[in-house]
Amino acid sequence: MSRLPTGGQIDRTRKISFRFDGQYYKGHPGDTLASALLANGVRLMGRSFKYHRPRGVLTAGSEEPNALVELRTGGRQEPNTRATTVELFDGLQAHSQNAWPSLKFDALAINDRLSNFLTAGFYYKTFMWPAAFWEKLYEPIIRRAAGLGSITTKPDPDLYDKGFLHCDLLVIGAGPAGLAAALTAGRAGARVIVADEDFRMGGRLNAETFTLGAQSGADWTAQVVAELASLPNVRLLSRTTIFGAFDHGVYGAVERVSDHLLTPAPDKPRQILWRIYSKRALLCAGALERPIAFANNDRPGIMTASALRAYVNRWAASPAETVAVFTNNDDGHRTASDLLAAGVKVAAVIDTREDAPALQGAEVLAGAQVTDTAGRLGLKSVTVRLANGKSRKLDVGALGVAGGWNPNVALTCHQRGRPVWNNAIAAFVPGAELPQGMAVAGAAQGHFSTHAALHGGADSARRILADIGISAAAPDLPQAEDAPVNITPFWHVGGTKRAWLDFQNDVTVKDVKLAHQENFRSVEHLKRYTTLGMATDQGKTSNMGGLAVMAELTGKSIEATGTTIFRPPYTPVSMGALAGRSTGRDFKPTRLTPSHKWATEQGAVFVEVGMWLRAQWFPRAGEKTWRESVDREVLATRASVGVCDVTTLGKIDVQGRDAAAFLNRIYCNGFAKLAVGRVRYGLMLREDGIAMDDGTAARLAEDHFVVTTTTANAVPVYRHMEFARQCLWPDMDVQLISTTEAWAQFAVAGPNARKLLQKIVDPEFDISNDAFPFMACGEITVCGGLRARLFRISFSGELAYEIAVPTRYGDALIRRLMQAGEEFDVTPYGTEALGVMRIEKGHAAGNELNGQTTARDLGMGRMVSDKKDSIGAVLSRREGLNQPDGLRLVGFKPKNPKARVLAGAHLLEIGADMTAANDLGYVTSACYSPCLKSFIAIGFLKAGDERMGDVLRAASPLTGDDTEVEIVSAHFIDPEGERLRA
Amino acid sequence: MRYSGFRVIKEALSGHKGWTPAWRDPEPKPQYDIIIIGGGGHGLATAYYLAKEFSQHRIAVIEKGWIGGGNVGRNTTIIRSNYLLDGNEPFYEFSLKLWEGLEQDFNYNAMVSQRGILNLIHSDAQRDAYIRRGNAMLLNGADAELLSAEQVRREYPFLNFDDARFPIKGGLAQRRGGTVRHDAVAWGYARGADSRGVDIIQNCEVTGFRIENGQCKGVETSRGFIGAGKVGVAVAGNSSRVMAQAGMRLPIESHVLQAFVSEGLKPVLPGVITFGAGHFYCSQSDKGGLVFGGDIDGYNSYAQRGNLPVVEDVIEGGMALFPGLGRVRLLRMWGGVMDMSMDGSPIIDRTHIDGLYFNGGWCYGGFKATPASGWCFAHLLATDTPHPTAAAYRFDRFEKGRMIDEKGMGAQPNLH
Amino acid sequence: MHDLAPLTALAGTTPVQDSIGPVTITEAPDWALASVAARLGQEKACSTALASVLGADIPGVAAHTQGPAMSAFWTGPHIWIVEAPYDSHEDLAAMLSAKLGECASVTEQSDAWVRFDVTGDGIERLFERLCNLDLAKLGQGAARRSVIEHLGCYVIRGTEGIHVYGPRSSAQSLHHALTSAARAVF
Amino acid sequence: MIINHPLLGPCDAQEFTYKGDARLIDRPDGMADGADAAFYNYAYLRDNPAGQHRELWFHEQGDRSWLVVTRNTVTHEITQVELARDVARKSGRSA
Repeated sequence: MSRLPTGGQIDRTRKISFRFDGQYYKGHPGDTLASALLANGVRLMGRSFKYHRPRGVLTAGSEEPNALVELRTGGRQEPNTRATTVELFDGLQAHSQNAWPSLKFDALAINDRLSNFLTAGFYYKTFMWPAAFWEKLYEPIIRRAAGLGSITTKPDPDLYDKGFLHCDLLVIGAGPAGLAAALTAGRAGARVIVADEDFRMGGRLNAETFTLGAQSGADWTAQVVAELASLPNVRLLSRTTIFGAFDHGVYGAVERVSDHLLTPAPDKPRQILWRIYSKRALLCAGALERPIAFANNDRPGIMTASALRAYVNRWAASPAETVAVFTNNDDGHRTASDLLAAGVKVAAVIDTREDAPALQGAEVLAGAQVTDTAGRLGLKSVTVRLANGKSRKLDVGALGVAGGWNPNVALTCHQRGRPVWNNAIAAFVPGAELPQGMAVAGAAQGHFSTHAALHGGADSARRILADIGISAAAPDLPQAEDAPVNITPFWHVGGTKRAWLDFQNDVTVKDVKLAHQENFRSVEHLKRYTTLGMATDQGKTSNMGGLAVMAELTGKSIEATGTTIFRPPYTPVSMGALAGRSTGRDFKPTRLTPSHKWATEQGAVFVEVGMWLRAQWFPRAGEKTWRESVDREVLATRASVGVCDVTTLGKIDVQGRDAAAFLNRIYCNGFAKLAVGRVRYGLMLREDGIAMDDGTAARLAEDHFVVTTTTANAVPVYRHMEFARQCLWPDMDVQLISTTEAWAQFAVAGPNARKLLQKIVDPEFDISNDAFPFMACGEITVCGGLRARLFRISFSGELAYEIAVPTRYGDALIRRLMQAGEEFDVTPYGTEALGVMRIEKGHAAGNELNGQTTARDLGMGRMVSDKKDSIGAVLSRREGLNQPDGLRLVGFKPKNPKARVLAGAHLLEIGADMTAANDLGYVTSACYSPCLKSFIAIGFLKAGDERMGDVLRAASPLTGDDTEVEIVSAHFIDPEGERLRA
Repeated sequence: MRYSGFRVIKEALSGHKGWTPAWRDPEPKPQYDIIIIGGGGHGLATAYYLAKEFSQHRIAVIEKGWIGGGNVGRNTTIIRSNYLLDGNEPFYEFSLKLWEGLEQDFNYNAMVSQRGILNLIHSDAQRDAYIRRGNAMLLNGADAELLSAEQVRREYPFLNFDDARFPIKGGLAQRRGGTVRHDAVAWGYARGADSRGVDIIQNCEVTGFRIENGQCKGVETSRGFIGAGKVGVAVAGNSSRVMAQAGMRLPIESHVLQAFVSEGLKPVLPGVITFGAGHFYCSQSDKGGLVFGGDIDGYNSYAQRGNLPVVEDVIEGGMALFPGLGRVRLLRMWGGVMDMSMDGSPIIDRTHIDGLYFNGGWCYGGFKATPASGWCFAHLLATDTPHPTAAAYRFDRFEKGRMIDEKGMGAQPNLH
Repeated sequence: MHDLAPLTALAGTTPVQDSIGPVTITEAPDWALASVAARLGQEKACSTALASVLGADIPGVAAHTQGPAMSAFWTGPHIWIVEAPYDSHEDLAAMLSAKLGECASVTEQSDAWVRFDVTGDGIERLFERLCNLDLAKLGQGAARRSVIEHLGCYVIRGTEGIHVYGPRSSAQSLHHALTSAARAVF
Repeated sequence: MIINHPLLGPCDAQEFTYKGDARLIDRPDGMADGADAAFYNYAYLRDNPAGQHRELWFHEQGDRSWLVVTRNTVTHEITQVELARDVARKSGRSA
């Protein structure tokens, strides 16, 4: 048992039971999975990516590259979870990953034996013959061996949430610097957010033994946090990682609300993504200790000295009875003395410096280096080369490695700022180009002493708050250690054995040498060729070592060698949090039509049309296929009368003295002379001359139009018109507003449409053919006084109207229409029947207005007026859009009426080869026409207008369709338009 | 040096002492026959094919930073030839065929993996459009396959079929599509070109063109003037900046496209999938990371980084399609500069300046095009005639109204 | 008077109300709405006329003002939405356009929107999960447009609580967003 | 990104829809001579600068104003935001 008898910030009064690889263990509240395992004498926690080497913890934080586990089970199984950050909870289950059959015996550890063949980039040089073997043989093997943890493909059962926070000052990291800054700003009344990734604020103070004034670090922290919590203007976010610095002071944060629980409380999220809008931000993210590379430096039990110290000080867990420390700086000695104080035996401090200071209670081997280690599943001993060249073996179960500290500069570089080298601490510190509004303090700035952190935090807070007009007083800060940094950079011990730089990806010093030898010398080439720094720690524990080795090889300075780019997220973020609530059926909002409730009662089948749900057809008892229902709806409508909810079409209210002149520029055809009480079909072009959208404009008054758009283009068309209004013709008197949702609109179509409407339109309104002819419109009342709008327009080709009432009455109106229409066997029809009838009539819709077709292609070339300047007119005249053999909209009728013609089929001459060279056009829309008792289609054919009566193939090799079709007019039904004028 | 399994074993047994540089770092010569500006995938491929297929000599590739540092080093690695329009499909199919023989051709394992690409269908109109596209692919000699929802479910059982806002109604598959180890493409072409005598000059920034009476004589660089008979520009992400030095304004805007990779996972995704009702496409790398992306941020940018709204939009799409992703972690996100042309299709053409040639405007489709782009640009540079499959990629198509607009979005680059 | 029965935006005959923790979310169908946009060059005239109709100052940028019978909020440059009780003002648009005459374009908006009234302690904590508005700065009488779960909504700080206007056709999605966020918070 | 709206103050760029180069305000006269060339230039050619860029954003989820935003395309720093309607008038556009 390696739990120390006393100390640590754990609640010894309570025991927590958890499982790792099926084995039961006990820990305490305050433990992490890693500390609890170490306390239970477990050092082996994982396997490396490539060589499947046995691994234990390297760190005590979120930068952990080795101790990755699969946490939880079922839909909640979470791969690659760092044991060092998992807060222990009762019933926790974790499994080791990337090992088979077991963590202790992993078959793929064979890779370790073959390592000499599996050096950096070896795979680029082989596996090329025979070509077909790559997908079939080599790659499957590689893929199975690669990867880390696995996910279940079950849906994640937990909820995620999103939110938005605003502050004057965002403090990133709640160590001494962050807490001093928060205290300064909080007392000044600034709106402060303090975010820390740990579940206990305090940062390194939790892992150190030195005092602040008379208090322990933990006590001082508790006192400050308590004061901050009492301030209404301060928000404390623990378990919260600021993962990215985005433009203009926006930060991304993830709060792990429920990850320390077995399952989240009902309706409560697992995690929350916060988008934080800050005026200023102060980065107090501290620093990370880096390892030193030496032969077999990756064994379980070998970790950074600060991690070893943290496990002992914060968690009272020592990985072994006897340990040693390998260091190139004074901080390693602090680890040794802390361990001694905790009663852990320190075999020796191996210090690479000839002038290493002495240490009370432990032997210091000055000018010595660790040359090798032993212990396959856990460290047994280390071999040391002494200053005098002799070598000595130390039997230790753990080794703390102190290679110096790297300021945590990641967030300072998220907007492509580059860090600069600081010789005094032999590390990169934040550069001059910081994200807008960001400052840095404490260890993150390279100021490593607690004294410097406290004062740096407070002073920086005062300085940047002054920028935004908030004056803050300097807080009374406690006395704290102010030890100088004494380091003699030392990166790796020479030798022929493998010395690890990137632990997870198994990149060794040898690999960097090979990359250099093959001219992959730029840091980016080094990274990409060897995968150095591409592990889940994003190089936090590996990049510096790699750079240093490359610098040595090229003879350049480390600064000149440079770093790779730091990218968000700072630590990996779960996809669930980034998606928030927008999952499953809530992925996007749903828009319902006014008749939705009624249609549901009718048993309608619904279809997604953009965000809308529309009735697709209304099946009746006994109808076996959708075709039966749709054919019935079409025939009934054409025979008597049908009703369809067309509310989804965009409606834009256009008012103003210049409304007509405005529309005259928006539409390619003329609108200036449209009479009040009349409707006109309009075609809009994009400025590039391609058809954009079509619809109708109804003139309700001299200065008032109602414009309709297709369902899909309602938003873009409104945007387009606002652009024209505000940017192109700012002095036109035009006002625009969308009224799509305000009016429930129904198409009433069929020979009996007028008779039906006459039953509900109030008598004072004459809608006879003479008084209210085709393309008339007017404001009327129905059902005894309800205001309504009536448009005599037809998409179906029948005598038809569209009637609109305030949306809240839409449900009542459709019920009334059905009731009043009983005597005519009125039939509700859905989007399918609507589509069939518009194809029968040859009306263009979305499939024809596909953004690639011109007015001329659509057979409306003559509509483009050259008498006026309308949007798109000029560019529509370009030669490429006006070829004699250009595409034209035509109709297609199969020689065999029962033969299906498929939308998406291409047109070729009979007998022509199926090649692109023979491609004459394509079918855009097709359906079965119950009226013509034949399949029919429309589409675009080269010089189609000159090919009436010709017979071609409509071929769809994709689906195996190949139908002989006759080229006909697209207007299959009532080409003269007698019905709609009836 | 020729790479092979035997070579790897031999070197392993002799301490890897024999490996030589994959390419040299020569000093620039005063004069070349052909200079390619831009040591990205397209530039290196152009140089490689110029030397290998068009037996040109005295060729240099000039790169401002490190080779392969453009979009070939920063993309989602997908290859496919599932295009609709005649101007595009033959070119991308030519490219796919080159991918299929590439590794043997340049003796480098770029891990060309034809694991298939599947575009999901969520509406009838989308099916109609995909059928039209699939038929266009077949007519052009490519492969295409229309899948029913049930067939999709069999191949991707973990997608959201039962609780979806926009149900999956099928898919258009191209089995020959897939992914490639992107960096290796640059390195393979660089090594192949270098071994054929091409000078690859890194850390050499072009600062201007020397143009004398309508003729381009060479380039001014951070390492001095370098003369050339012909200069080919292939600088995706910098096209407007570089061509402005020749006094040209282009039908191009530069936008940022973000891409993402998750932590490594054991194999879960068999091929490449694209969501048809949101901005999300995804594949899984050989290392196990899910590599995915979505839509461009939508504003002009040279910053090579994006913002949160698009990150959230993309991952909302991912979760809507694949609800099991919730507990997977996003490891890294990055942004690349996309030279978005005004119709969404590229330009490979002469300029009005003799001896100055241009290759660009690849939007976010450049990676899959790398081999054919290199080949066709080499063809143009070597023969002064466009390669048949790239004949439509002309500058003047906008003036003449011969746009190649796959998406039908018109002259607004951020919509393509 | 006609005999057609209205439905609320949530397709009920009576408004839906949810009490979750300390907050209450109530569907509020009883409001008539009309947009008033000043005609070009008539901005002053329109403001004056509208003010007299309201019996209150016209709302400035991103503001809401309350008159004796009617209230209004700013939605854009020289554009406002006027609110009045539906029962007494079903013809609000017609009435306004009669009173404002040539100086304004008036459009009926009553049924373009669904309105939810959100009241109770801690609604700030609810709204920080819904939209990016800074609730601390959204004092009484503030009216801002924002995005709630992909939906463009007006968020108005009233005397008691917050009024949310969202697109009527998406009433159910908006209601779901409000209630599920409330359950997540409280 | 945050766009400092001239009327509403700082707004998240997510509320806006982007169109592109503010020169799109300067639409040529379709009835003038040489309109073809002018429109080709207007619709298709861009400076696409790496640096200061004047560009059009539509406050679609806000007050429906079109704005002209001056933004650095390398750093994303925004130095000026104007109502597009004012800019259009200043550049001589009327009815």
